[in-house]
Amino acid sequence: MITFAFYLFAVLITGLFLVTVMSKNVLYAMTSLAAGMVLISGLFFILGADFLGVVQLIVYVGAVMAVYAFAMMFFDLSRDVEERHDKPWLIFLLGGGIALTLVVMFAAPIMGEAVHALYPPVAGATNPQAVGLVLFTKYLLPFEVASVMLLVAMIAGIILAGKKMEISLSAMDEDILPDTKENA
Amino acid sequence: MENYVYIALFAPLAGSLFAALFSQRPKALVTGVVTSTLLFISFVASVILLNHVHHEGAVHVTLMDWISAGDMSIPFGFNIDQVTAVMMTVVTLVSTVVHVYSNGYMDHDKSFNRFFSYLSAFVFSMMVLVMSDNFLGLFIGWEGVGVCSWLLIGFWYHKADVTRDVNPSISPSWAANEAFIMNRIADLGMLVGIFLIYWNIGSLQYADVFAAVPSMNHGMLVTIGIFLFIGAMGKSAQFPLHTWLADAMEGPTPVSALIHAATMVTAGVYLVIRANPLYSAIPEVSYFIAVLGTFVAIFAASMALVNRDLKRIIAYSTLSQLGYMFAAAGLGAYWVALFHLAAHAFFKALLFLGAGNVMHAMDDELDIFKMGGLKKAMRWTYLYMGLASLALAGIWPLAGFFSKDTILEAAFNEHTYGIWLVLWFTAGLTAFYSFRQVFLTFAGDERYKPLGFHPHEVQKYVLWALSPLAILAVIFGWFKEPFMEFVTQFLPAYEMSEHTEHNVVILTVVTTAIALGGIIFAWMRYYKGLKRDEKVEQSLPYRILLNQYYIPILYERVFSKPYAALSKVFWEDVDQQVVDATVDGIASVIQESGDSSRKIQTGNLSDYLKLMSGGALVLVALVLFAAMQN
Amino acid sequence: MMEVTYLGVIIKAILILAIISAIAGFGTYIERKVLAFMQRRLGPMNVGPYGLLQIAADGIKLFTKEDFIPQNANKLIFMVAPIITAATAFIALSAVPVFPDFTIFGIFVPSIAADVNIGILFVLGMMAAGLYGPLLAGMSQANKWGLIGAARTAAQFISYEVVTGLSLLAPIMMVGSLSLIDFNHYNETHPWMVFMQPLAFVLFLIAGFAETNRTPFDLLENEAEIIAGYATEYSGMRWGMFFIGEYANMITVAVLASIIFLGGYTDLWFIPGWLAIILKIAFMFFLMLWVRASWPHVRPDQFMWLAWKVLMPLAVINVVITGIVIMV
Amino acid sequence: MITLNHYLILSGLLFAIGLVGVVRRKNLLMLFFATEIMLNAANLAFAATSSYYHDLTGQMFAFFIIAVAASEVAVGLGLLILLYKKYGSINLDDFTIMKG
Repeated sequence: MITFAFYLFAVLITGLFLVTVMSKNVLYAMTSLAAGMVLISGLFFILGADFLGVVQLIVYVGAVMAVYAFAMMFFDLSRDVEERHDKPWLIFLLGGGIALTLVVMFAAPIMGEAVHALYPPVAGATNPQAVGLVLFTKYLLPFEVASVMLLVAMIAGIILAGKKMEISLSAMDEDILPDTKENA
Repeated sequence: MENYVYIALFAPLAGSLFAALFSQRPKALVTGVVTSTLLFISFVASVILLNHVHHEGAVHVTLMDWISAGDMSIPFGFNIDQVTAVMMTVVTLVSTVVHVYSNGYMDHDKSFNRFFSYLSAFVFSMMVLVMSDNFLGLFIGWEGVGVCSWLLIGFWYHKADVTRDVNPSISPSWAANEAFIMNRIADLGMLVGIFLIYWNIGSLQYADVFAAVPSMNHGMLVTIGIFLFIGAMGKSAQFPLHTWLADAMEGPTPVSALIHAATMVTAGVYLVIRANPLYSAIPEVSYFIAVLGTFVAIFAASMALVNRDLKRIIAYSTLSQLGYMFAAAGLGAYWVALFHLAAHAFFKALLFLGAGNVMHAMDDELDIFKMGGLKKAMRWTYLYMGLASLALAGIWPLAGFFSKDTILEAAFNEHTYGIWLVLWFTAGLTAFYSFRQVFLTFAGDERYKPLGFHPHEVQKYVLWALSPLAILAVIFGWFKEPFMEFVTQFLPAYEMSEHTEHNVVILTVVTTAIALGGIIFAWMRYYKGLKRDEKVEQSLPYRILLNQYYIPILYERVFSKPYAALSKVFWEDVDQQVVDATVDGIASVIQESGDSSRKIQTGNLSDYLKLMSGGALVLVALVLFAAMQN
Repeated sequence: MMEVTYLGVIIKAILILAIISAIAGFGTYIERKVLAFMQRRLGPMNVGPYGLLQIAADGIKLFTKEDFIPQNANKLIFMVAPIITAATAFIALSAVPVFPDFTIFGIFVPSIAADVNIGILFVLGMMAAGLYGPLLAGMSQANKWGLIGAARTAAQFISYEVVTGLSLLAPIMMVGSLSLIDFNHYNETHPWMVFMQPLAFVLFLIAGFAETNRTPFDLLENEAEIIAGYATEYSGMRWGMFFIGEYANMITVAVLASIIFLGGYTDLWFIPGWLAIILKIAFMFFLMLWVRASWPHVRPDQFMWLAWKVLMPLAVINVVITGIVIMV
Repeated sequence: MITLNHYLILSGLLFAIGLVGVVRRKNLLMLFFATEIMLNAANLAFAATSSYYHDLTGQMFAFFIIAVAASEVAVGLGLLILLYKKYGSINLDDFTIMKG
């Protein structure tokens, strides 16, 4: 059952991501990427990382990709993306080469006998509880740093994209609207 | 006791740093007073330590860990044994006198403060040299005194270069460089010696090294002994590295007195004395040292016979006396060498400082042919220099008599009659040139008058400051027995054989006779006044001696000029043609490759990303390759 | 505790699918009726008794209507989008325990189809994924109104997801679990969450309206401004699927509110649990219609202002206070 | 039986796909998509390792990667919008002012 699910997901994810990478249509690319991410969260559930799966769903699928979609509306992307490629074979040589080496590397038996768990899950705790225990003890500092980073990024995003946001265009009469061309 | 060690060591350093604060300021008497006072404190501490060592034995302190790298561990430690205590006392005593003297002598110099800074720094280095308990500390002090010597010889660096006819050493800065370079050559030998010691023994502590000597390969011991002695040869100006010492007289006279007579130049002798277990184990090298010392003794004395330069005569005399010390040390009479070292320090410093007084009176004129009859104007200086010269000549009951006589006895005792004979003859020469100088300077007709000099005696306190040296020059010899007992607690005792004891009276009489003969000959020749003999002065031996056996010219012809020519060749043919061309070539290759590789900088992120992923591919492939190797 | 079998899970899944689909259809009828009564009208009356067969008539109409795809539209995405809405809505429901465990024909049917131990987050995540339906629909149909609707979808969902999550955080902290079953058990021994976290309840309710695209926050398809928003070009069953999804989401929110805040399916006085939860869900559903009848639309900028400057700070303050109280 | 290697190989393949996208794409938005694929591939590898070695560290790293991705989107898209406002394009071939 799990084997079947893994292969199903693997094939689907690979296909979807290939569409993302190869498609000329931004909408296809975005849709397939979002779908692939949902399926990856499925893999996380299979792996028992429930919390990670949900975070993947909420943050990646629900927020990150939605922001991408929102940003897409700023650009004229209804047409196909035209990209000039000088040496298409080079790209696939590189990608294929790396894929090949990685696969060979991972397909070889892993010398991982000596690996032991640094933070094994607490017995009897559910995944979110175990994650919380580790996250708020050992990884508290990185966690706080990450939160500060997110705050900074949020402010940066607002400042970068949202200049002149204090002017509410919908609350104004049309003839006193500022000349947006000039301000842009 | 530890505190006294630190006081003795660091008081000069404190003085030096204090004076250095004022180095760019106009003369401030406070620097001279403070450094002199600190030196005196150091002297007192040294005397206390001497007393302590005499009663309680050696003191050993470790200030801190200095070098700890791998197996190598060299503490910054000091060992005050009998030899060190003697050296410390001598050094600090002479230094104190010289400091006080310099207050008067450098009175009008605009770099007064800088001078005291250097002088005290020298004393600090010298203290490190003698107090260190390992070869590396000794080497640091060794280099420190070298640097200070360089600074002080070239103290009047602003003096212009002149030709060798006018001044044999051309200029102070030239002389300073000469001294420094010659010492570098010798120090290389010393460094090799130290490396060999560490390589073979694995430690540089004196105690460990000398403990290991008996178990070592004889050939290696000889090699180490020779290399260490090369260092000693440079510092103590032994042939053939002797030319710098006479030229070093370009420095201020207190410097000559302190560094180039009493202390630094004896560092080579100190090294040989310090390494006596090593040299005792290699008699052939010791014998070579003795022979070389003997040769230098007569070689330098011969040059002093004809020289007209007041300070150079004393410098050659110093050289000659260093030869005596090496002869004693080479013959195994280490305590005798040390005894002569100390006695020599007192009377030679006195002699130099007296010469400084004369120079002062004569407006820095050094040609003794232009002096004469100064005894009227400079009674006390005449007394001091006469005493010092008597001591140097070895007349009973002054210090030189005891020390030099003992060396001659030792030479006789070892059945090295050749050495004895040469040293004996040199004693006569010494007496002659010393009194030739004294008489030409102080007695006879007043030749300076037509030249317009108005000599005058120096300040009273300077004369008082010299009195300890004068007293010691007279009485130091009387302490021969206690001194021997004291230092032979550490150094090997040297017993005269019965045969020598039997002949000691004869030896003494013979030695005194030739010394007196030299004095009488000088008195006859020069007491009345200067009578120049053209025929003698034109004769070949005289000219050879006057030109220092043409060695400086030889060095210049054989080493300096070919070296300069070689340097020119290297500059024009190698440096410009090869090195510069290579560098320019590299630059142009880089520029051209930059020009051609500039095309990579398309400004297009996509191209960069392609390059990056190419690199990633290579890295991953490398990892895979490395993994497959396992 | 009986063993959970695949059969039981399948029965539960079929039950959910069937009942919710039916309710979704029935919901439209109720909505029209309720709104009509509130506006002093009768609503559908002609087909069947009290217009009850109107549902069937609408269904037949939806199924038979031409499936119209605009020429410049991105056909694949255009066709997939409604399915996403419906599918995510039902997937979300799979992790929601609607009824207590029961046994039918000797087969144990669990209260929940997929008892993931992070139930609430899973539901929120699937509802978040649900935004792709309107979003892709609006972007694929080559219609300006659709694009505006899609833009509003992205903005609205992302903003109100934050409020939803933060408002639920306080109850989660109190219960100490993410499982909805645990929430239900918590209610058995404690007073209803709504009395302890009234602010969270209000916030969740408001955010729930936004997430289910209900008036007064139905900016995605605000007929008065942008025709029908993301659904402008849709017709037939594809249009219907959006509505099934929307009603399913409404039920999900109602169930969540009932379980988290209103005591869930625990027995209430004399009322058995299964009936109590149905009553609660029905009340919540009615509340949504009630609000629709009572409140006007808000302007988009007011809407965003509300989320980021009022609701989110309130939610954060609520979380902080809850945390302090729990610690003390 | 699905082993860790299966996941790692899948992750490697996804990473390679992302890399192809990164190299191939000239449209900046598409480039961002490709980087997200690579990040996801890394996340998958982390989660799989974490799961098979019973060690939560891998999941921690995955969380932080997700946080980084979220930050990256906020800042990156802000910059992208500015860029588009200024040049009217988000095609990499149009930005070659740093040409050497």
